[in-house]
Amino acid sequence: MRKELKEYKFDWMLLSCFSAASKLQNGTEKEYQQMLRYIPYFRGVVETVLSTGKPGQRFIEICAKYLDNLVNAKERGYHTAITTFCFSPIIFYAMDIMPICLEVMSVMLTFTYKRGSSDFLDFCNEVGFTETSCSSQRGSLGAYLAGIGTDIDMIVTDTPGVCDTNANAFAFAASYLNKPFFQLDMPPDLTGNRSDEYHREDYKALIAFLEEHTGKKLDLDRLRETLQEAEKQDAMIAELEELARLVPNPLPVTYNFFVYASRFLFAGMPECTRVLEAMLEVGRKNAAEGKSGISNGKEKVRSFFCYIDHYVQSLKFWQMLDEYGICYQGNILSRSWASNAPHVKEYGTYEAAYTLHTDDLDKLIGDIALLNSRMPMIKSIRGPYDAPHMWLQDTLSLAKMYKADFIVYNGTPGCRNTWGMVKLLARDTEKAGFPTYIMYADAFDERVQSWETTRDRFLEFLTVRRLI
Amino acid sequence: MMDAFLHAATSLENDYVKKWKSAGKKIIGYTCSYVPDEILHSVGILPYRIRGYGVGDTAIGDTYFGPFICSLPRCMLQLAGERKFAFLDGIIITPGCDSMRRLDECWRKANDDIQGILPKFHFHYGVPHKYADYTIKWFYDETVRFVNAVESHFNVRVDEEKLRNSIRLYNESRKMLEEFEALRCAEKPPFSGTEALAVIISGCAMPREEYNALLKNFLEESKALQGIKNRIRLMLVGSANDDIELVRVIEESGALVVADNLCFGARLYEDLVEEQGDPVFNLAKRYLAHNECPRRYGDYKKRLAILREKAHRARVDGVILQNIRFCDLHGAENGLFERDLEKEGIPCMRIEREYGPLVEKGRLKMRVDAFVERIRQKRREIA
Amino acid sequence: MITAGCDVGSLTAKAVLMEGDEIRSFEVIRVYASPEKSAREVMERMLSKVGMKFDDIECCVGTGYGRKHIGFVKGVESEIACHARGAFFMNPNVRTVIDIGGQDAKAIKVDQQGNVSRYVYNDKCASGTGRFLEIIADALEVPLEKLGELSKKSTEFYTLSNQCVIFAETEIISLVNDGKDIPDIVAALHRAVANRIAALAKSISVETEVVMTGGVAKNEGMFEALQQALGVEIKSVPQPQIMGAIGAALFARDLLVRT
Amino acid sequence: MRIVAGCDVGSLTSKAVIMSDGKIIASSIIKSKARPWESAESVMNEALQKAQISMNNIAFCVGTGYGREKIPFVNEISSEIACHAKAARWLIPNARTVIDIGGQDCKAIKLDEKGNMVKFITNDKCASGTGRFLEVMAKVLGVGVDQLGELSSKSKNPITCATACTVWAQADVIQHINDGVPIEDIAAGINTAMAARMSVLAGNIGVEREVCMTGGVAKNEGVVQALEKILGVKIRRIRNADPQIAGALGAALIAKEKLGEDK
Ligand SMILES: Nc1ncnc2c1ncn2[C@@H]1O[C@H](COP(=O)(O)OP(=O)(O)O)[C@@H](O)[C@H]1O
Ligand SMILES: Nc1ncnc2c1ncn2[C@@H]1O[C@H](COP(=O)(O)OP(=O)(O)O)[C@@H](O)[C@H]1O
Ligand code: SF4
Ligand code: SF4
Ligand code: SF4
Repeated sequence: MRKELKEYKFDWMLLSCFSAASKLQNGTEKEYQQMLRYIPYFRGVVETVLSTGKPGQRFIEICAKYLDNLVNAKERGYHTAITTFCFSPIIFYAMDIMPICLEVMSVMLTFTYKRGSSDFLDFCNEVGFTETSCSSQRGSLGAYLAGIGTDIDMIVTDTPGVCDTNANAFAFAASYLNKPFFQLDMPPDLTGNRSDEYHREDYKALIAFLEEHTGKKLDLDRLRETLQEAEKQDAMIAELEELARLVPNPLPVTYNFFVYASRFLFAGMPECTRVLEAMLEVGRKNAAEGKSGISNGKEKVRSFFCYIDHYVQSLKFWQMLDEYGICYQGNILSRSWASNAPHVKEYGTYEAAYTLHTDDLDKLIGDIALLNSRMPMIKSIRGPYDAPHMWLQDTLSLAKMYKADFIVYNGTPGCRNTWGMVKLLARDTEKAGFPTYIMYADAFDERVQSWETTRDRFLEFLTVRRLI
Repeated sequence: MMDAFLHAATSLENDYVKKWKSAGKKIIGYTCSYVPDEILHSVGILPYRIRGYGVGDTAIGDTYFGPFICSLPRCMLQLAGERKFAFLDGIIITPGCDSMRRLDECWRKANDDIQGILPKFHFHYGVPHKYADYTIKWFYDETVRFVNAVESHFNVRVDEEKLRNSIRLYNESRKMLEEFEALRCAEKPPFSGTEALAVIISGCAMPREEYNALLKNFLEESKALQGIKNRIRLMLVGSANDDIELVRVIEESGALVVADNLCFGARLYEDLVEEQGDPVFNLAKRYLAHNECPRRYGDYKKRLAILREKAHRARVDGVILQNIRFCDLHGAENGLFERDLEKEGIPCMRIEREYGPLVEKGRLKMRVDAFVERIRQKRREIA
Repeated sequence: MITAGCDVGSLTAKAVLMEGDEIRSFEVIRVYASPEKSAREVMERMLSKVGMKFDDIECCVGTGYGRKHIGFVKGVESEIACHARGAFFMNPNVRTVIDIGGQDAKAIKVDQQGNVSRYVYNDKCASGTGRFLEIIADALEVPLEKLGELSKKSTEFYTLSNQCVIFAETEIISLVNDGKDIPDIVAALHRAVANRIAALAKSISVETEVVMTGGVAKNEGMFEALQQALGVEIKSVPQPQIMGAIGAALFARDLLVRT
Repeated sequence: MRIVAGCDVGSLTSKAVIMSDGKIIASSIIKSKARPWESAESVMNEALQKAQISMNNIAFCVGTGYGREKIPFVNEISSEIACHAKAARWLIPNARTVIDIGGQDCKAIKLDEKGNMVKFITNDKCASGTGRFLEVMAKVLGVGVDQLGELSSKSKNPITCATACTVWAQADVIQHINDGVPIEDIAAGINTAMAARMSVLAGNIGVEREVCMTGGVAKNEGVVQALEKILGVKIRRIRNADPQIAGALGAALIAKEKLGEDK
């Protein structure tokens, strides 16, 4: 790895960028331009995000806040845990543990640096990790392996049974850094008594682990508070999802990202609520005026992503969607599985959802265990893709309900899990009438496929299939 | 005798399988060593480990799997598509790893295009990734579900007494294999690593009674042999391998593979099944506990200890850590093994390879040669 | 109505001149570093064959890798659409088009109206393209055009399985080193590429009739091998390499009619 | 003092080195021919001619490279890794890390203070980190491989090169050319991509000084400098011989040892 990278704490560098960006809106135009010059590459992202007004502003603020919490965690008496995006942070916040979500950190890296996370990606390989594993963890993990991030107390993941390459990254990190490790294991079936019980028992073991390594007992009242906030957020997300069903969709293309990133960072915390509030404000207003969320007001086609977004190159992917009037109807990872979510109601799939009973302390652990087992990816990628409540069913029902015109797959070459079945999925979705596009790009690493190629192939798909 | 083993190790529908079939008996294939053979044995079904051996190209495999998938399941699917597994009456897929678990869907969907390649009986065996009270319970329930599925599909009954007998038979086999292991790591092993692998693989491809008989003779004969000496002693670790040719190439460079920690290898037969108590529960416990492969996240230290112990017992001069491309589980763990074993002065060499026909013999050989040279140099240093 | 199609690919540039439904002239050349230059050159040579001038063309459409950089065209279309269009024009019964060009291979499904319904590109690995064949032909020191003929003389069956172009080159050289016969190696090479492309096509399921387009279709060895690998008959079309340019010329006709 | 020789038959190029009295008296590089024995004969003859001696004058000859088992005239063979390690010490006496980038593979070798091989690693599946990658790219750019280094030194704004695959990278490069990106920026991007891949291998074994680079790509300053930047260490330039012949040189040195004229 380049020497200069080792000279600063990498998360501190990210914090500097994001906190600079969060202060932009309050300055004069001149100050604004001045500031942007310090973050030349990041500029594209910042401008895209800030152009959405208050929601974007708040989003950048909470990113900065998150990074600030992370960088100063130790001083403020928090424990730290490396974890994954599909792990609900609620339990950590309720126990004064600062969750370090690797995938989100990797996204932030691709946003801020021209070379993105490539140096860290490569560093992982240098220390013996496989280059074929998923780039979403590997990006920021490299920095922690190199010892240039905040000190870590423990490593916790919930992807065993769902995604090897993800779980393996955490297991590797634990062995490499010699830190305590806990895995929540997911059985192949989502629903049914056996699975419910397994989820619950496993979650109890998690709590025991966290208590052991923090030396603190879980305070159920605090957990309840956090869950109450989460409940409120679920209701707001449900309203946003309801708005997205409208034609035209009143939400800008970036909102999906804001929703799930906020959840991954701050579920159950007021920070997340603030972003959701701001988005709802805009969404409701647009809806009342019958306005589309696309910048030029014209929604031409509606896309649904059956996997993840494309983060490299200053959010250019989203800018492109916006420019061509392609409305982004979200992806499989951005949906909430609370029982009040519109798609749960629409299709009556309550058994695959979770309900919070915050009035009953005895039920809290069971509820949060179930909530966690319904996190994105964890929920719909664990079993055979065509099993009930799994990938195919979710993709088709969401695409239908959100009136998508086509479906896009994007992931990382490291994603054995979805690459193992995406050809089959695409056959089925095509049969169901959705033109389906499989992208070969890496969501986090431009070196796999250049942005130019990604863009050209994507636009070619749209033209050839007569979507635009 | 070696011929019998070599034959079974280098063919899919071997003579034992043919004989079994022509007697009108059933065979069930499985992909991963978490499946308790004994249950099938007790109802007169031959358990058979599905392999990817002998594939030419992988056009069928590539049709369904995406491009970034381990070639082992792709080869298995290829063979299935070529009807090379037509003798199977059932298959069991476990979520061993992600590549392997997608064999379930890919095989089913390939069957839509190439009719009749999927046996009527197929079972998804949910194996947990950790060992705790509640995971054994899950695995036990899963095993009961499996017993029920076999019973109803094949119209048989899993009888407790018979199951106990099967467990005893397999334990006998395990004990013999322990002896075999001892011979293998002896100062002058009576057989090569290539032969050893053939012996081990045969166990997954023939009736246990015949296997035990062969093994017994083999052990006796081996004890009388001179033994091979003056070779660089290596241990082979990492991704699954059922190709004896790979070991042969390694041994051509003046090395002898005297130990392994492979899925098709020593890992298969370690640990006995308890013979007292509920046999199904005992099986669940043993099978979930014994298989130390990296899909058991967080148990790295345990596995390192196993390797270390084996390396000392077999007095190995070096360790080859190999993984199939896209096998992150073994690949990443190999990185850690290298770090930790080298620290203790055990030379290691990591390689990434493709499963399937050994086309990269030249490249592989070049590296093994260099590795052997490195070890020789070290020896000269010490001497 | 005189229209033209200009297909600037990764290795060759193709031009076709059509009058109504009739192909009046065509030309194929190797590309230069600049797509603009390749385009001009191929057009001029194609026109000079029939003694016509640029101005005689009422409308010209560009396609191929370099399409965005051709100055004189009135419109551009993707290669997928053009190959499908060209193949459908030549054979209206076509339902699957397999185009193997220099840089990539594609399988395209066409409906009864000639519209593209699904298509796929070759996977991330580049083996399975014309470039692959070229590199190997080079390593074997045989002319590209002779590959097909050579493979017919094969008597022994080998399997090549190395995915990577570059490493396959090494693998093939070591076969030569081992004294294996060139025709057998070439046949093995064709089978390897064909299998890869068959997997590609089958992943979107192959419907008959099947037509093969692109430069590689001129290699009979590949044509045969692909037929084998797909297990269905492939209908041949004359001049498969210019199919994209024909498609482009047809799109030019549409454009003219519309305006 | 008897004369020794080393012959390295690679799949793309073959090299021969003849030494006497600890000095290189002749060397030769040719493009490999279809049969390894032909390459060997031919490269050896060329070297012999330069030295104005005949095969009979050679007391011991060691063969290496992919074709090593098929060279008729050698007394012994050795792996390329051992040869490169040996040569590196001769070229740079304190070398502890050897980075060899040849036509179809690259290697990083770690040596102890006595020059023993402690650890090594070679690239595996993908060719995008090999000299062949650079050749393909140079061809696309319409320049010689030997110009890549100089070109990239002029670059102000190197491109990010998609490196997943040589052939795909080629497609990307063509696109950049078409888009009018200056070719020095492309060349710099290519060299940097190459260096980045190599640095991962080198990082794997842990880089220690002195670092020396062998193989044909060592002649590409662009890669060498990019690698220095990423690794953060100085790479010692080889001045006393052509780095490309290192394999054959190592073989000759081993031949000398075999004769017992060393140690
Ligand atoms: N006469 C020929 N015989 C055999 N193969 C040929 C012949 N001409 C071209 N090819 C093959 O066709 C490929 C070029 O195909 P083409 O469709 O022209 O590519 P592109 O459109 O990408 O430029 C070459 O790589 C080569 O493999
Ligand atoms: N004069 C040169 N300048 C820069 N690079 C060169 C030069 N000559 C050869 N190369 C590079 O060296 C590579 C060949 O290296 P070499 O060590 O001969 O390979 P091998 O031993 O595997 O045949 C070529 O692919 C090319 O990239
Ligand atoms: S290595 Fe593990 S997961 Fe893979 S087949 Fe063997 S037991 Fe199953
Ligand atoms: S070798 Fe690795 S990736 Fe392949 S099937 Fe086995 S565990 Fe899975
Ligand atoms: S293995 Fe070779 S052909 Fe395949 S992606 Fe890599 S460089 Fe390209």
